[in-house]
Amino acid sequence: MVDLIASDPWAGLLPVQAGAARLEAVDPGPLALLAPWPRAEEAMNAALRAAHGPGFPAPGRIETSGAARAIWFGRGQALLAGVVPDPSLRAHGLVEDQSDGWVVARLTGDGALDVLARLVPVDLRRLGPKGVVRTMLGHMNVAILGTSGGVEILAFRSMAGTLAHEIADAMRAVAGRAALG
Amino acid sequence: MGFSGWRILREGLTGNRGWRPHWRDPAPKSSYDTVIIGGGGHGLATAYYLAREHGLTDVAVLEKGYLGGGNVGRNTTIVRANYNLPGNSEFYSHSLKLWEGLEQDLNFNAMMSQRGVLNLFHSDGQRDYAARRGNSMINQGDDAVLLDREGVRRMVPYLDFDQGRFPIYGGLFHPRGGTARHDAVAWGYARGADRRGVDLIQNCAVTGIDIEGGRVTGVQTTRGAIRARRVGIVVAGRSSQVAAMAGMRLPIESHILQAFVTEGLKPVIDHVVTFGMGHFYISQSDKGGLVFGGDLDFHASYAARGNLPMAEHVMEAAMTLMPVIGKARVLRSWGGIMDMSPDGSPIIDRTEVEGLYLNCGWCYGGFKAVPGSGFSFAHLIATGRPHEPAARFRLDRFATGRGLMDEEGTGAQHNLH
Amino acid sequence: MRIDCPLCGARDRREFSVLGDAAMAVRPEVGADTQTWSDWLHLRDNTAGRLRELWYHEGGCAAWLVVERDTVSHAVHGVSLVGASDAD
Amino acid sequence: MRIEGRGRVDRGTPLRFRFDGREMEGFGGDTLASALMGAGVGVVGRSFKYHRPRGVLTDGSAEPNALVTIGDEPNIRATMQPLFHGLQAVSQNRWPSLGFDLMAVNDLAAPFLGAGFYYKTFMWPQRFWERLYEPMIRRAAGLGALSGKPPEEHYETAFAFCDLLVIGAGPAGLMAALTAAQAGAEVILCDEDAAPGGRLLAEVEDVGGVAGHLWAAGMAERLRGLGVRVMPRTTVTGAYDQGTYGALEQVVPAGVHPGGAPRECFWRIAARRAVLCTGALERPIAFRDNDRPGVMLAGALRAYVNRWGVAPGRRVAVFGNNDDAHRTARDAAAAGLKVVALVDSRPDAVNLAGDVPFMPGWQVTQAIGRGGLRAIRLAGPGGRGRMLEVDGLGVSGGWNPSVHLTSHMGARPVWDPGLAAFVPSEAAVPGMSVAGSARGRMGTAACLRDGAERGVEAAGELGLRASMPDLPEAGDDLLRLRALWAVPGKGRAWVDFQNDVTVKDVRQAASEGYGTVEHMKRYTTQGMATDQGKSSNVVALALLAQATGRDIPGTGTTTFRPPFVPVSIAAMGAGGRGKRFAPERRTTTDALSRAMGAPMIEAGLWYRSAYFPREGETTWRQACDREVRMVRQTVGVCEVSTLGKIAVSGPEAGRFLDLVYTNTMSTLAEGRVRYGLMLREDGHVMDDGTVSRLSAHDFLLTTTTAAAGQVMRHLDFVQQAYAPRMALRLVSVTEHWAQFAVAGPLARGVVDGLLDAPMGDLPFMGCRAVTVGGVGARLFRISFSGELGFEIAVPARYGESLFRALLGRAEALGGGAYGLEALNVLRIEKGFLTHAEMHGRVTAFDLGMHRMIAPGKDCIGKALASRPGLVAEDREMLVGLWVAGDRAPLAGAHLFAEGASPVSENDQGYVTSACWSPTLEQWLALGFLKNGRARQGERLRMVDHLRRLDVACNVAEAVAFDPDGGRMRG
Repeated sequence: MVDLIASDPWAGLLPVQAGAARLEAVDPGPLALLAPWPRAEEAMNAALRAAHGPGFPAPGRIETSGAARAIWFGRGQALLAGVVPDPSLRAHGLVEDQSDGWVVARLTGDGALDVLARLVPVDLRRLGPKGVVRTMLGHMNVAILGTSGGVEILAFRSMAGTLAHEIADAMRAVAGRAALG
Repeated sequence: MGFSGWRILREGLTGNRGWRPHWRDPAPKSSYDTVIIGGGGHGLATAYYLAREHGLTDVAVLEKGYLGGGNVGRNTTIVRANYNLPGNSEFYSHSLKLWEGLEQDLNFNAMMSQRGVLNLFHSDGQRDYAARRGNSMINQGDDAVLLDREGVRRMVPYLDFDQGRFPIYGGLFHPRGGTARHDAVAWGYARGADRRGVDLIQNCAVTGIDIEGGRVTGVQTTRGAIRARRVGIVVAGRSSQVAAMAGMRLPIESHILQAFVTEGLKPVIDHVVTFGMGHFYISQSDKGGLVFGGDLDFHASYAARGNLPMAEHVMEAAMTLMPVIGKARVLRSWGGIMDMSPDGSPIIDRTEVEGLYLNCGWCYGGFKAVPGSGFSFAHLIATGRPHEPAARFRLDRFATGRGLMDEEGTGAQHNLH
Repeated sequence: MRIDCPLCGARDRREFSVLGDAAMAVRPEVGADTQTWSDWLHLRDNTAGRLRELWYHEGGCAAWLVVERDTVSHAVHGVSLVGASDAD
Repeated sequence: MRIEGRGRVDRGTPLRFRFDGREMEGFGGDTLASALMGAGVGVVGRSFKYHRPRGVLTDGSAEPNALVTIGDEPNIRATMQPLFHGLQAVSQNRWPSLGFDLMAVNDLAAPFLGAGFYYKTFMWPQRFWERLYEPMIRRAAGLGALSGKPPEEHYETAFAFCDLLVIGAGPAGLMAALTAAQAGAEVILCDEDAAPGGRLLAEVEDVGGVAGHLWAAGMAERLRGLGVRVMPRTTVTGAYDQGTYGALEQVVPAGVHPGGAPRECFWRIAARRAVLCTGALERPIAFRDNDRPGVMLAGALRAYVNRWGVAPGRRVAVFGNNDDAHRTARDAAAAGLKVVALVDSRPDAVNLAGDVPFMPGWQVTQAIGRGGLRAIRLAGPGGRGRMLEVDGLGVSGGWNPSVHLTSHMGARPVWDPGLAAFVPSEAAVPGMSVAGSARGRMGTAACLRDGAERGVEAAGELGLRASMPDLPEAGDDLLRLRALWAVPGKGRAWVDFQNDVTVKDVRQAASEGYGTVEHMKRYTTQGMATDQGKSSNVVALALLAQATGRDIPGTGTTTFRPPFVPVSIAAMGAGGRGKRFAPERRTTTDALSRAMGAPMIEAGLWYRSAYFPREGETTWRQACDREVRMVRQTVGVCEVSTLGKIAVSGPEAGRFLDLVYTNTMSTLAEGRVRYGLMLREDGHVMDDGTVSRLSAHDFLLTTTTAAAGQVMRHLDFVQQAYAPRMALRLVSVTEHWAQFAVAGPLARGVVDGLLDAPMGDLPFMGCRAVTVGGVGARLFRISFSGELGFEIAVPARYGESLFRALLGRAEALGGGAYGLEALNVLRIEKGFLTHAEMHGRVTAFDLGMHRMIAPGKDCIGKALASRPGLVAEDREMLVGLWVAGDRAPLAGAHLFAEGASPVSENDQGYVTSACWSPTLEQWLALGFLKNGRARQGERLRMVDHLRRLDVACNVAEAVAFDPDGGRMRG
């Protein structure tokens, strides 16, 4: 039997430290997209609670219970992170494995918001630890999750290199400004 | 009054007191044989050719603002005949020929400058389509040269051949393409039409189109009713509103297209250069400003102003393609209202109302079309028959599906161009 | 320009793409004649004023929106989700 | 000239700098303009057309004359450039030197170079325009030159958000910010200057009992303490829809290397409310030779004296039509300058300047001194004349409120006859109010009050309760004035300094019929220079009104478009530098493929391997031919992850797919795959791909790489708009799965050996879930090569590992990796389509696929695909083309009947794809030919003018190899 070896999407690009900001890779565990069928929203919500704890999140919110995070991910969609989705969910909507579709990077430090202000057209200052926005970083579609002490940025796996590059660039510029005094 | 170097000399020596208005400012008469609604480039050219080619001088051009105040005064001044599809191909070919003799014809220097238009391509697929287009141009009797990467480098060495996101594979060069001084084109046609007896009436908005028994009989205006046997509508940016006065709905959406000019700089860009991986085109004016533009803002608009995302996108294209202009500063931006047709190609046609003619849908390509459009529209109005190079610009092509001209291949329906 | 997405809040123009007149949200009856289809796809009121349009929050939540917007002033007078009563 | 004991520059910090190579000294706090003035430099630039020597006119961003090159940056306004040690500035638009400019000969020819002269000449002989006249004009035109190199510094764009944006940190702006911030609003306060205070920086005037500039600095500190984001050196450049503003921040000055920091940042500020507090700009009065170096705006002269302690000379005069000019005379005298005269055109004016020679009812008629002002000529009541020796003259024709941003959204300002200026119209920009002298409230106290009131109002609109703060005590001078635009007399009087537009030019434009303001501007180029008419627009409009016998409001208004100050392309386009224009998408085997030597080519945003060269191969063709033969004879492996993959799931998924595909998908059996065609609503082909039914409720769609985004947007639309009640949802899974084609007669062995359990009898167009090394995977038996083919998909993290395993097995059987070039040849041999053929203008009919439009159901595009023009016999249809001989066919060539000349009227079609077929040992092509299906076997002429190809070819079926498909089914 062949032994498949997982490769690292960041391939040595992370971590990056510049000035007061730090960007590092995060392993989010399993990721699955949940999208209840029309009129099955309540049933999905109930099934999600029963199987994993968190309810189906309201727009912009993250519901957490134990290892499971249900992250609002767009119109009628949530990303279930941290647990493998229970088969019972499939009775109420689309459930698709996205574990390898998204990469996650964590940006922390005092300059983090300044760095993101160079790249993201959304005001992230009030993004609390239960908040998520779907937006763009440069020209990439991303999700940005509030965490304590920083944010987590989800982007397409194929764009991991560009993501790391764009953020690192902005980190260096913010650090450069700080150095001007 | 003829213009010439001698004339300038004489006036200069006598205190420049002999200059006279380039056109009269007549009050509208109560009746004309033909009324052209719209005193932009196309309308003025139509009037000029009605008089010059067909001897029709009982003509009024009605302009709600000032002459040449529409898109002919707010564009990136590019002139070219580099189309692929039948219909566009013969029309723009004809228009370019008219451009080439325009100044002498009009006795007005519109500064037509055939500095060449270079369309870059960035993949094998783009090269194949550029070749197909270039061959269409030569089939049509126009000129085209296919350049490889090194050929492009020799012509425009200042491009970023190494660091840009999309490598330059080569380019399709159209030597006879170029630029012209946009306002001067409108003024030259206005002066030429006026000198042949056409009444150019400014500050005269059309408020209604009179139709009796399926036949046009005149127009209502803010300066009174005007009877006319024939009426031509050529009002890019307001086509739907004017056509609605005749009970017509058009296959037109109005969109905003932005353009930009930098501060004056010593010569740096000699050609018109276009980027194949993003809508971006640039040239340098004789005054030294870099004149450039990009794609539509994409939302319908009648406000002659754009928004930042598209402006930034255009600047980003500049920075990836030719970062050497990074320290040039944008001085002014403006927006034109484009008549967008479903397939991206224009309409010059009769309407269901006898005597009422329609010229619209030039999308973002109207400037280079000015001479050809005026010539063909005048022919249609004067003879009642389509002019051969514009015979495919039919209004019914969307209903029949015949002769759609979707040059970009993005779809013969709205919002895809 | 900013559009107030019902799910995401006010967002910059750059996150959206646009499909034009909201007439496109309702297709003609199956079996309607070609002229009806052609008129639906091609002819537009092209209103200079308030227009209902289809926008897509492509760089955000992927919702299709009906935006009532003034094409002269660019003022936005209302935003709703396409097919809202059923999809969310 | 420096004035001892005056100015607020830091005399303890001398700074050495160079101008045109000459070393000079200035002080900390100087601008380049003030330092040059301090060093006694009068001529700092040349005008655009006549190359007249020019000095500094203003003290701000509206400067039309003092433009210099610093480092690699042309057209830097010396009035805005902070001085630093080692600064090197070079003058522009002169040759060979600033003092002696050969192009100044233009000035002598001025009678022949008036408004619009070039429209009337340079036409004969015709060819001379491009060969002689135009190149000459182009060389003479332009201001500074670009360096020819990309910027070395970093540039950036950024976003900011606030409740209230206050634009301008003068008295009004400071008070607006204070009021709103105290009420709890989040405030951003921008100012183009490095220091807050606006006009207070230029005045000797107390506010709240302290010097105005100190009061402003204290206020800025207080505001920071309240959480206000104070952004110095940041000019708001444009007002856009829904409270979006553009702003340019100069992070470091031109000529200073910023290290890791950006040189400039272009901000996009989203503000719920804004208050415009941009003050007012002074305007000149036109009189003969009013452009002489040493003639400057009176307010600017005052600023140079008060703020920087410099002056153009020791003997100065002031000429104005308003009270504010008197302040300049007063301050100049107080600074110890010899004020020769305060000339006020109003006969009834009262001297407010104290002990200076006062000349009410007089006018300056001429400035004398080509290289620097030496004297002025004056005319007074009763025809009296005088001449005064001066080396500096301050001129004030009044003040124009800086209404620029209020017209960015189309509103036009309104004429205020009392001010003889335009003031903003009400609600010009939604959400933005205007305070202070920007709306004609001219005195300091009035500005303080107005700013506070607008701040209270804005806070109220934000839902906050604000109250009026205590207003600091300040002077409140009224701006009394009587309009004076141009002093009558002979000679040329300048209106637009940089573009050399004179009073005569404006009048000539009017006499030639260019009487509307837009015509006049375009005909004379007034207002088109780098200052965009900031100092000239109102004067020109007034002169035009006089010339055409109309009043000013009846003549027109001045409008302004963004940007307020020029913005570098590098700043606004920072997001596109280098590779940042578009994200790069890398497949799971990207690094490995590069390591194997594969050249990578762009496919949309993706990179794909072109071919995998082996030793001894020197051309891409050798590698490609080998890879094609390998697939036909043994087995090849190719990553195909870039194709779009969309999961559609739900009880009604099949019904939904019936709507989006031409053919029926709801009848597809579980475990089976079907080819599908998607149309746009206009009846043309959007894309093709496969549909796999993984289970009763679960379908997986593939799209082409090129159309993946478009298809996803389309499906989202169809689902949300046309099928909101259907029980299904869809999501892109492109990124999750890495997918590989394994093709060739030996493909089964390669795949089977990797599966944890053998696939058994997976039929052609079958699919199933499998495991590889315990990892869940998907196996499809589909073929884009025409060979026995499989595609196997694993979660992306295992992509590279699976590729290695597949290659290992394939190579053991004589196979290996193949790239995009071979993939393309394989599919051309089979007549399979890519977007070379599905180029947006083709129909299913053109492709011979019209029978795939299922008759019994509706689908997107079906109705309009039946339009007569879309199914006409004379349409260009897909055909194969076989070329005899050794000339390669070329995609892009056109087709003609044999013997017909290759011109448009004879055009029969064109070639879309072409290749050498190593399988058939034959040049092959695909193309579209009029009525092509009926012309099998016909001999045609294939012509490519561009590349000098003219060969014969035969029309054939599109499928050249294995037409029955036995190999892929077998």
